[in-house]
Amino acid sequence: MADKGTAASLVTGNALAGDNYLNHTKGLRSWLFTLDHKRIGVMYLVSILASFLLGGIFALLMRTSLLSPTKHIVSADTYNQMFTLHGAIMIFLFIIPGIPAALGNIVLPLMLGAKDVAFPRLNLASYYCWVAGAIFSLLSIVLGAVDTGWTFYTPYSTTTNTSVVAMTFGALILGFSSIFTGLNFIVTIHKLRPKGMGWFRMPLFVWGLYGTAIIQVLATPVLGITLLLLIVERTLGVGIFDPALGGDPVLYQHFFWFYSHPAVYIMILPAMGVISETVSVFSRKHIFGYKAIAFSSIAIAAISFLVWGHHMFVSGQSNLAGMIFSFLTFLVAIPSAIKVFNWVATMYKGAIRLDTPMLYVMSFLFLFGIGGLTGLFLGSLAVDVHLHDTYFVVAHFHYVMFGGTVIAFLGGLHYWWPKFTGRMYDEAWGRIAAVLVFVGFNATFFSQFVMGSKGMPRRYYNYLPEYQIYHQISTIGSFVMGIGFIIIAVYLIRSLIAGKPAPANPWGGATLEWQTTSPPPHDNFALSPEAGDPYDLEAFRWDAAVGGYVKKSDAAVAVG
Amino acid sequence: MSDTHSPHLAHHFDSPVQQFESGKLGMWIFLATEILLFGGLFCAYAVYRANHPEIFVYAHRYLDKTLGGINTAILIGSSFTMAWAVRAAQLGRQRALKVLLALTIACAFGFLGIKFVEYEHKWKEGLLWGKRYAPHAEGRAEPAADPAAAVAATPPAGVNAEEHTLIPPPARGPAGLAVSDHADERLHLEQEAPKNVQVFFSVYFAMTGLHGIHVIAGMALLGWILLRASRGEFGPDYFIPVDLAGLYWHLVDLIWIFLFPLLYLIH
Amino acid sequence: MAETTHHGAEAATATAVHPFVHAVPFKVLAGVFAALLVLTVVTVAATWVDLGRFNLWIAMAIATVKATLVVLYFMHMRYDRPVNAIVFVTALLFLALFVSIALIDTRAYQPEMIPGYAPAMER
Amino acid sequence: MSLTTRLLDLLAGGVQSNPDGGFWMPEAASTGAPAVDNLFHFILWLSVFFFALIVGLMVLFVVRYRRRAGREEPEPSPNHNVALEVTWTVIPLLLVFVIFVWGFKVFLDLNTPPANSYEVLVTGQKWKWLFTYPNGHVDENLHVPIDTPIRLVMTSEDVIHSFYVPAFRIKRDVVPGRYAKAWFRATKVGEYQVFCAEYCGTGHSDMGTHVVVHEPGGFERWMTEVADFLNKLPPAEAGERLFKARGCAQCHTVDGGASVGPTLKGVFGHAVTLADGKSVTADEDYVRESILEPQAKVVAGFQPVMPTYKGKLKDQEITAIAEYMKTLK
Repeated sequence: MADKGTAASLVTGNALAGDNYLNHTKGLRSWLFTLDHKRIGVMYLVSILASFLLGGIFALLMRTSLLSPTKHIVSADTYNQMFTLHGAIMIFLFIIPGIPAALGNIVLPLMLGAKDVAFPRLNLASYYCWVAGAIFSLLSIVLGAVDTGWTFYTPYSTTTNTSVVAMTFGALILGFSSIFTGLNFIVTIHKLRPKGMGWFRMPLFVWGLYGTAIIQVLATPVLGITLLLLIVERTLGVGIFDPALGGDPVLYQHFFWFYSHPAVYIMILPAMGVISETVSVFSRKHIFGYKAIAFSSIAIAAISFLVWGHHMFVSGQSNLAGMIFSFLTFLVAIPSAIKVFNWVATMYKGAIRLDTPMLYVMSFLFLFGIGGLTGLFLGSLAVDVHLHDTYFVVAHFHYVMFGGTVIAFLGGLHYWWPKFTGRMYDEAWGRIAAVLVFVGFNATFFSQFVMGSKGMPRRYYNYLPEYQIYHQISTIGSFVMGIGFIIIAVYLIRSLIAGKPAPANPWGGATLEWQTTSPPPHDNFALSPEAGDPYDLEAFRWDAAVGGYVKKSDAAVAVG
Repeated sequence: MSDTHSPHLAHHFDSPVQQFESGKLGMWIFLATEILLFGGLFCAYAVYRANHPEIFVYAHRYLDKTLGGINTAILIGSSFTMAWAVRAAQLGRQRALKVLLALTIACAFGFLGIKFVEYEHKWKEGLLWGKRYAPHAEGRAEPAADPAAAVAATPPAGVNAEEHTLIPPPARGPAGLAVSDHADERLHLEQEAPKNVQVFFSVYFAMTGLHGIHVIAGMALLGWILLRASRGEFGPDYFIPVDLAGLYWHLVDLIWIFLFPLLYLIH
Repeated sequence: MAETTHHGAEAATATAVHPFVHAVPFKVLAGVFAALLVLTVVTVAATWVDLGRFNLWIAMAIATVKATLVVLYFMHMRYDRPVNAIVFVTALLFLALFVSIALIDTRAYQPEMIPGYAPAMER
Repeated sequence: MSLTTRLLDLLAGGVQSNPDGGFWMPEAASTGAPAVDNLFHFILWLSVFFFALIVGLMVLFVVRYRRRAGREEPEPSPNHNVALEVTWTVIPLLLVFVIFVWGFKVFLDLNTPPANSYEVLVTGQKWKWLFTYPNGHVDENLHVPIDTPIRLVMTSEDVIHSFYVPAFRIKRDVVPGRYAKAWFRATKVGEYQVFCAEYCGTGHSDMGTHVVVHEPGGFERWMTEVADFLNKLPPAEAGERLFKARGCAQCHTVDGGASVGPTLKGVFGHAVTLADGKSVTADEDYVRESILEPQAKVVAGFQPVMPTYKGKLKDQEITAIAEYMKTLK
């Protein structure tokens, strides 16, 4: 397994010219049937970004339609289908696989110094489950787009004449995809850690993925059975949730949220992991409170299973259940708060460089701060009664899911972009786009807090004129955000063609993925690396000749 | 690179032990997902039984305890032969392995056969799930109720017979008194069918149906293992597939161990 | 590797052919099989005696004993690495939480159920 | 007024003196609303404090510790600090506990109606609310007297709806198959918006109506007037009112436009083609039959989806609707 790289790659760590996972084998088949986690991750990345584009188009169409209280560009039924598809695509196709299956797949084995995940075939199966699930979900658009909202609440979902079965069957298969990824990651983390990496030497991104995987494995099957029951209810008339047959529609909500609340943490935990990595690297500081962050990931994963009822405070559940769920909801806020404090403390006395990933970190702290704090309103029983199912909730979860997860995803994408493409993106455009997305995002969703607390219910096609000004601000913001994303797409694609070749370690990260070439070879590492403290950034120094960071102890070798 | 390079060792593992343990851990995690998958049905069962015990007490008598008991014994037997098969594989006893795997699959066929008899019986009597629940008067296993009256009492679709109330009568299912007084609940049940008996059959078919699908999947899996065993692929060096298939098969048995008393042995 | 130690101590107690092979003795398997059959008869027999509200719990207790036997011996958990047992028990724990919290809630509003009430949903 | 309430008022931006709701909240018009608003503003200011703290520190650190010429490397500082970490765990824990207890207390008050409440039945159906008063009168708006506890017992005819009055800060899902309950005591005369807050299909956003809060005595006057409108108004006018109030207008237009059901313009007295190809004259008998047994003679080109009004409309009411139909030419 000799390094076939050229002399230049030996110095800078760039392997574009030599052998790397991108050119190791050639042809479409070598991609479609690949067992290489990096290639599967890249395929996931392309697929989920396509889904994000589709979901985003639906969002912009909706926002445009909402410019006026009663004059619309689409019919009421089309609007209802669009918000359903926006939700279902963004959640099931984009954000749940977003960080774990795309970025996680690329990075996790590299971070562990492993050659691959534990079950490469299962990994590929997971990807094709995603593809099959996506096909079924999108098929539902052709067959009569679903208009139930992404929550598929019964009895509406069992009585509407749209193609609920295609969409839920798609979501069911996507569930398998998610389970396979989670299962794979747990085993990989347990069994494939390298020499020197005890549990508390794992990068925090790995801890985040571990917590995520636990949720994926334990919660997703319940979604599976819920959707199966929904499907047989529609096709065969099994009336588990049908009040006309003695069933209970609120039981559906319990089932659904037993998955879908933890699913929120499937989305945010890996995002928190990305932030833990980047905030440390770009502050050039050891992460503050490593163990607190690691344990809080696991605490969040565990408690997240026990808070599902806070989606049902006004559904008629008992006061006792309301009390328990409200209490546990507040409890789950604490580990998130701890993480935020730790990230800010990490920046203290650092040497902060404001590259694009760091702008996303700042953006994340700002937006996730608002998202998390507004969760306090919704966790509080009395206030939630007023705010439930209003735009306040819409704004809250967009601040957490978009302001948190998507922003961290973008941060992670930029952070690891040089690693898995071997090229740098345009830094100036990167910063401009990050600022545009941040500004547009706040305009879009902060106005929704105000109209929500003023009583504007969500999923409304027509609305009262008094809310129009907030809707207009929101729509303008969404277009600003859209422009930001177009810029990102353009400069990232451009970097693939004309980007500057990236060094092995452009940011000075101490985790193992930076110790192999960019892009990494097929087997990841020429020699199995030995793990040290993943945040010992002082062990690396800038080397102008390399254009990146090198290990201080290796410096002599690299120069020589 | 590992010095003991077995042909079964995948390139990304360092040693057979690491590979074996990864496989086992992966399988256990998969079993955990299976538990949660069935968990939803157990939850539905618990909720409806807690709400309407009378339905379960009344309706379970349409299940055949004897057939259920025989099926339980068959599945336990198959679990035993499976565990024995794993032992045979570990010890490299090829003939025993093949015979035991074949026996396990035979047991699975037996289980499904009996299940089919039970299903067919219910199909004939109209004791089906939710919307398809339409019990016939003739050929009933137990003379516990007068189903003819129950059918007659079902209001014609779309017509609301009752006047001066916003709350119409049950749209479907046999009319009768919902039992609220637990003290003389059993007495009541001897005579009258409670409301919404179809809930029990919905739960019954959902649980046994999903379990049946798992049995079929298990048979396919074991068939494949038997095929590989007949090619002599397994031995003390390499028996992971037999072991993992066994774990799956035991879980299927495990779930049935709970389904049997929950569905057949209510009293 | 972090957790890949050979469990020599365990292997020594059984028919060890390979470092990680543990074949369960036939006597143990047969004994468990017999116990399971007996318990099946017991659980059926238990329905002949009416113990009121304990009926369900007795049936569940017997089923749990049977399940434990299957897991410990047929599924080798007794001889296995503890992490597998942790995975299994965690799944059961979360299932228990799921069912019990859902039950707390449903029991509370049970008296309000109006069976079959939803005329417009008649299909 | 105790010191704490004064303090809370201050924090709340003087919500009680500002019943318009201020920047965040809608108008407050029930006894429950100020309690919710106080808690809302408490959480709001708490959040503002912590947000300012986090973002302020972040900006401060970025400005002070950004990498620049002459400051390439970080200064040494500890990787963890147990005292600090315990502090920022315990303080938020205590604060959220306060929010939890407070929220639960107000929630119980919002959910526990006084014993002597006036009870109104609420029925949700796609896409309309109907309010049935103890004397049997059914109205499309919720009329209530001021300063009287009103208890709503709600049911749904089809899917889940949610009864939401922003000005009262109450919301309750109306689930088919069970009774949902809510209560309020209005404190201000006026008309307040009612929304459906649980997505229920095409007309979800149009499923609004109003709560009309009457001044003392006004509710009784209104009730005597409307309760007898069948006898007081001319039959055609009474029929129009029923047509709008009882859900007919959700599916039948009176201007010739298409909808879920056939338009009723110019129908009365004319021949109608049925789904089975036959023809029938739309006279009083046909109208009556179509209301009581809608599936008996379905007009060609329409789905048999109309629910029966048997037991819901009295003879006199059906006659009035027929009279109204005669006027639609």
